[in-house]
Amino acid sequence: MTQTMAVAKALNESLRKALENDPKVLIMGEDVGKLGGVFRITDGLYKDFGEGRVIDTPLAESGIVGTAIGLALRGYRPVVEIQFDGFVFPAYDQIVTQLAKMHARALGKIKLPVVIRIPYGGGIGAVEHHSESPEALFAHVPGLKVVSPSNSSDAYWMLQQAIECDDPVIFFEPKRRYWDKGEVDVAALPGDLHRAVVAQQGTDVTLAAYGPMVKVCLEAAAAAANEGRSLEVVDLRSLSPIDFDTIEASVRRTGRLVVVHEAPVFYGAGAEIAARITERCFYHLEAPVLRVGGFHAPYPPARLEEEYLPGLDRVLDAVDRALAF
Amino acid sequence: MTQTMAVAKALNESLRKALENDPKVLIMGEDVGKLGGVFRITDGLYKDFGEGRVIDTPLAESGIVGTAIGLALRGYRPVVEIQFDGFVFPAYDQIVTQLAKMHARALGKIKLPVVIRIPYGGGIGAVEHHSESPEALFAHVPGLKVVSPSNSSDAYWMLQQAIECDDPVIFFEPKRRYWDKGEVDVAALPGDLHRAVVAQQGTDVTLAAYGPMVKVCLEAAAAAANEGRSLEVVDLRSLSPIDFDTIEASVRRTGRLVVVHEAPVFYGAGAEIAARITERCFYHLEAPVLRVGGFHAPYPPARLEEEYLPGLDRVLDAVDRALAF
Amino acid sequence: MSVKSTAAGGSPAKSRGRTTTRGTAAKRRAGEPGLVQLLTPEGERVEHPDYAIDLTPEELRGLYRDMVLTRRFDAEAITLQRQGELGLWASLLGQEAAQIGSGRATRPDDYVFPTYREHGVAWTRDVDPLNLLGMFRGVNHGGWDPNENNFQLYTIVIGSQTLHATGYAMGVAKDGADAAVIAYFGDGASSQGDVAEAFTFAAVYNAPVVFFCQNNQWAISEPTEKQSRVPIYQRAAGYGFPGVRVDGNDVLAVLAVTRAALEHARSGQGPMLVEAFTYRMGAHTTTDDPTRYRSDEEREEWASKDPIARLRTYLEREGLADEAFYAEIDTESDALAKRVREGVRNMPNPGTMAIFENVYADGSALVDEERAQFAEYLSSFETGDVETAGTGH
Amino acid sequence: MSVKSTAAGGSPAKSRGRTTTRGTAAKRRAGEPGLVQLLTPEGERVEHPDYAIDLTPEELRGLYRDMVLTRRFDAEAITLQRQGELGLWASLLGQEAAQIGSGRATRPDDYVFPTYREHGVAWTRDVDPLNLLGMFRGVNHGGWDPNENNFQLYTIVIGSQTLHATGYAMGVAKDGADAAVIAYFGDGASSQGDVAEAFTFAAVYNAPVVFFCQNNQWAISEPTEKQSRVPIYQRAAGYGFPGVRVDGNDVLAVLAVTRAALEHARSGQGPMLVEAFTYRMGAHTTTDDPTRYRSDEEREEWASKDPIARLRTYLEREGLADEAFYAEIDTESDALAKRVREGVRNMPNPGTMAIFENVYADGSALVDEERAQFAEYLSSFETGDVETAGTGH
Ligand SMILES: Cc1ncc(C[n+]2csc(CCOP(=O)(O)OP(=O)(O)O)c2C)c(N)n1
Ligand SMILES: Cc1ncc(C[n+]2csc(CCOP(=O)(O)OP(=O)(O)O)c2C)c(N)n1
Ligand SMILES: [Mg+2]
Ligand SMILES: [Mg+2]
Repeated sequence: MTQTMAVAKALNESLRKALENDPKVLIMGEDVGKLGGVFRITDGLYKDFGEGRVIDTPLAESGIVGTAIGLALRGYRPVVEIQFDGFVFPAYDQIVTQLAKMHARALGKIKLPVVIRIPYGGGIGAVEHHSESPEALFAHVPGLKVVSPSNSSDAYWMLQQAIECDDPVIFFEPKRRYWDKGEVDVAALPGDLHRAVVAQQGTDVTLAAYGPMVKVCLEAAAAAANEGRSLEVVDLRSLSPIDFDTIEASVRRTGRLVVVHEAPVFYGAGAEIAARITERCFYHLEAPVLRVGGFHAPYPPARLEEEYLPGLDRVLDAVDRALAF
Repeated sequence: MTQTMAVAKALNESLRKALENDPKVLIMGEDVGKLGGVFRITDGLYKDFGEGRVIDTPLAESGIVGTAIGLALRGYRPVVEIQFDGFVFPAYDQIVTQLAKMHARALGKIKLPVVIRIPYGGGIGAVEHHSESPEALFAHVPGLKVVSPSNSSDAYWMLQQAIECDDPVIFFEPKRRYWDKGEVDVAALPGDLHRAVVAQQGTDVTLAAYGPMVKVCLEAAAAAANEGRSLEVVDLRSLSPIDFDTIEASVRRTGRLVVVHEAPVFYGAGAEIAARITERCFYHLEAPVLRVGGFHAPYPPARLEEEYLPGLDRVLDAVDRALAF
Repeated sequence: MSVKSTAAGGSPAKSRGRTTTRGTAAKRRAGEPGLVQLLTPEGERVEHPDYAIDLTPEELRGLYRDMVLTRRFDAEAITLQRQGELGLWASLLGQEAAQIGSGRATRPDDYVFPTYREHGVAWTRDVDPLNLLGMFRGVNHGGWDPNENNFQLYTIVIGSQTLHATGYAMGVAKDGADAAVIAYFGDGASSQGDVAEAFTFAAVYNAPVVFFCQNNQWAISEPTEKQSRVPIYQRAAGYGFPGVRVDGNDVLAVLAVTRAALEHARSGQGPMLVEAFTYRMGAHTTTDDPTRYRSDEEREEWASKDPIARLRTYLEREGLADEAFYAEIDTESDALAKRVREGVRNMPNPGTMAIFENVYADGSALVDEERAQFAEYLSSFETGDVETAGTGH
Repeated sequence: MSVKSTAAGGSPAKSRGRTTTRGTAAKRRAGEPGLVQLLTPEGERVEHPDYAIDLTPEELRGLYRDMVLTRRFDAEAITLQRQGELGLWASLLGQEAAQIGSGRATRPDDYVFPTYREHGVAWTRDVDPLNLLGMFRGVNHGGWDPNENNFQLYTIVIGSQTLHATGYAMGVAKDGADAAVIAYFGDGASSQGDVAEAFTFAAVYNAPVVFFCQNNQWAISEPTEKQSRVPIYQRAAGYGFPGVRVDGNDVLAVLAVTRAALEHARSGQGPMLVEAFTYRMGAHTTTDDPTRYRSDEEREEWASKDPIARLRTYLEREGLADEAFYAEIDTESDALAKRVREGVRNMPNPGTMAIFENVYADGSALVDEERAQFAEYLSSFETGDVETAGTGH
């Protein structure tokens, strides 16, 4: 049952399957209907499932999430698309004060199975607000689950699992990987949505990354291998909760950890991982956990993004520093 | 020139002085006028400066911050009050996508001297949304500065400095300390707004805290002293940027660090401090940086907040664990 | 004899009112264009061309009983707050007609999205009053099952529930259900972007939702002029659906108008906005001090429009209830107050570990880890250094 | 002149049904009430009872020139995008009259808050067209000084600039300045809560701001029916200020209406909403494919209402310009295109370290630290292991 497909196509097939499997699943967002979304993730779904299931909404993100909450209260399972990372903030209040908290407010008596899909990250040469990585701003919020696939198979399966989950899930899609192809076994039973996986085994240094940066880390591992260095790459997949056990197990083997993400380092996911892994592996770490990521500056204009985004060299530089410690 | 006043009064005097010193300073917010704010921080200012300077706004936080941006573009220096921590989120989009970025968008040609005052934290027995500590959600955002005073003197001076600053400053006020009295020298030249200070010297373990938790840490230090343990307390004062130099210097002396805040530990300020200090002090740390803070759960109902909030015992427990490592 | 609004024409209407006070009623309504009224402040029954109502004496007595019991419950809650049993209370004093009238207009299958002040509406939905007190006592954030009485949890973040209501109504329409949704909000809330977005979504999807604005003249210390320079009900037209202003202290008019609005929604005609013109007689909440921002005269003027007194005058004038009825309500009130008082006093505190409950429906390894660590921490006090325990964790 | 608003309250009976099927654009727009027009699509001059205009031939030619040059600039930008010189372009094709007419209505002291598509308005404010291209080329996020021409930076987050405009206008009023502010936004943007809040603030503070909505019928792939079921200009009445719909392809009408609206604001009468009914002739941006969601007929129908052709017909019919005039504009257009082309091609990339510039006005130790670390990292390539450099940092 293995098929080769791009990440975008895997997401599209995943949504299609969800719509087929459960009549309560709805797709909502700006331009998700006839247009199929600006990235075509919902391509063909409006045609096949109709405007009752695939809903073009007014241009109002708070309204989209707020009405999705209402639909969830009525028994639906809305899958919301936010057009770009930088446009989720008008919905932030509904997400943080309502979506995340309502289950607890009701002492568990109601459920909020809402998925919010957000294409995120840079590398596509876009204008302001179209290249950001705001995942930490959601992971810090109790009541939300935050995940990000890095490849087609995870795109396909993790989105299914997010939709099946009875909790709100913020689903970050690595937009510059939309066109990367990979194998998807549409019959394989998926693992836990929040489990990290070792994407590449190695012995000298562990690289932990998620979403778009996993590929960079795998490339870094390949480049390092040429220099005789063995890097282990952990694909975190989930940012809330984080599978610290898998990272810890890896770090206990390698003794060194570099966390890589596009989001600004300051108060980013790398900080949480560094803090917790240092606590768990204090006597196993040969060097402090190092972080490679975005700077404390607005995402730069497109002509600077190659310099801004963490790439092979910055990852390997951190590896060097970790090894030299 | 030293006077004894409560934190709330110090803030009130500070605003009064700012209104007197600079005709461009404006106060805006819900109920800040005739009522003087729900915490009376703006008490008397409407009467003395008029509705042209102290502005009761419609009940719309995005509108408050968005129009404050416009007023700043016109040359004013708005000081905005958000009524409670949990109500800042409708304004989050304006803060993150506009206020934080506009200076960079203009390549520095315009300035955004807007202060957003937010009473934050728990401990006052309030209902939902009135006890939260969302500071990490602002500190992660480049373009914003984030500070929090812990006592009357800092309340007085840091607010002045925030208003004089040409950048947007998110000013977190420790609401449960509003009624705590302290000395204010209204003639003393203030230090750097973003400098941390050693609030209590010690040798065995460093406690780093800010806002409402500084007092708890000072009490913990006093309690520990009775047991013959010498704790150093660093009052961070600024959360973006963070004065890592001061923390580092302390940790080089003590070899141990415990970071304390009310906000959830997961992705909180403690993570950033742990990561960076571990990197800076890898060979000086006798134990991993430990964190004491909120849980990954919505702020609980009032009857549970005493258990929820980090107190003396939880701080001392972490100190014990740091020393036992 | 016919008593008509001078502001509106229409067909002659039947009236149970009397001619003697006609001038007063007409004058009042002339001052407030478009204010729907069926019972004047003087307790006089008047007709409105668009909104008729015909209630049995029993129904009328029922509305009176609802209002009196709601007010008594509210008063008891204020007392309990003063006694330290509640941390806070948001009183509905003065808004009984707006809430009972609109709540009684709903059908069991309809769904209600309240703010934090709809104690009267909750009453009409058979929500146990004790449920409402949990969050004000600080033992939970609400905690009842909204689906039990189709009454959503209280929502504190101003305006946000109007979007939930709209989404819910979109679902009702999808299901083809014969039901409507009603979203409560305040005059202050009308300024929130969420409310405007709710109007937009409701109009675009023709959702069966009634937006019910209790304009109680104040948003804490801010008068309605700080939110709008025209009557709030007029906002609806700009979004393409009808708006109407009703005398919010007239339980009959509120009932009639809300019934019509819900029927409008249920019958596929889409949303409607009802502005109930009323007054918050008390403080915003028990922590508020209204003397700082409003005058005694204003309060007194509104006191003369009291919703309960008004209906009682009418009942008495028309001889629709006897002394036994009023006596029975007094007894009922006392019983209710007692039940509430005892219920609150016996309301258990949640256990410490409740902090970690219901964060997620499907669980989270992170919560599990923190729960386990905290449990271990707590148990350390039981075994060892108990001397520091109890001084706050 | 008088400024009228269209307010309607109403009862359920007056509710408006919702069209479930979309007819052609013509059918939908036929007989739109209240559309202000001074020049018909056929280039005929007509009068309007509320809006008069009397322009000299030179002024008329000036408007024509503005529109032609703006269109030429726009076309050149599209070409530059195709050639890879720009990363993206948002074309204003078809909206020239709405932008030139409204822009030319502003005075130097007025202040403009644009979206990302107001290239024509920028032209009327003497903003160097090259300034507009920086963000689309990806060398900056705007970067010009808004105070140089009282033309704020392009704003991408839909609707947010309407609040900045309102705040700015509040400041203008505070200063007692003889100026007004104009905020541009789209039909899609009308759904954003921020726009509603801007209406509320502007009304409550009586701020001198004109909300100028270019209803170009589409928000990317979504027709206006997905934003509102009534004409957008009607929204103003519900907030207590006048709204008017103008033929957005009629530069004379747009000029007249916007002038009146700005004067309304300047003279202390508060905000006003202008809805310019126009059409986005091209794609949403160069990455968009409008064939996926709209018909050729619709586009063709709007092509027949072209704002430039319309004015040219009028100029020709009235003999207000000679061949030399048109020839001169052609020359000017070519020169403009050449200047833009060369300017873009020579636009320098920012240096790497620009990443760290202008994050703060007063500096930040954090930025300093990261800048220093990155500089050190970069310099390591110069001194040592250069072989890995250049494969992306
Ligand atoms: C988003 C938000 N901002 C501020 C508050 C604080 N607050 C609570 S009630 C209130 C006034 C509400 O006024 P209104 O909508 O008229 O309702 P009323 O209290 O009069 O019933 C305010 C400002 C809040 N709860 N939510
Ligand atoms: C808050 C926000 N959400 C989504 C977007 C993505 N987006 C860019 S333009 C656009 C459509 C805007 O339509 P309209 O307001 O009619 O303006 P037009 O593009 O037609 O000029 C959308 C959805 C955005 N820029 N900002
Ligand atoms: Mg009110
Ligand atoms: Mg448009």
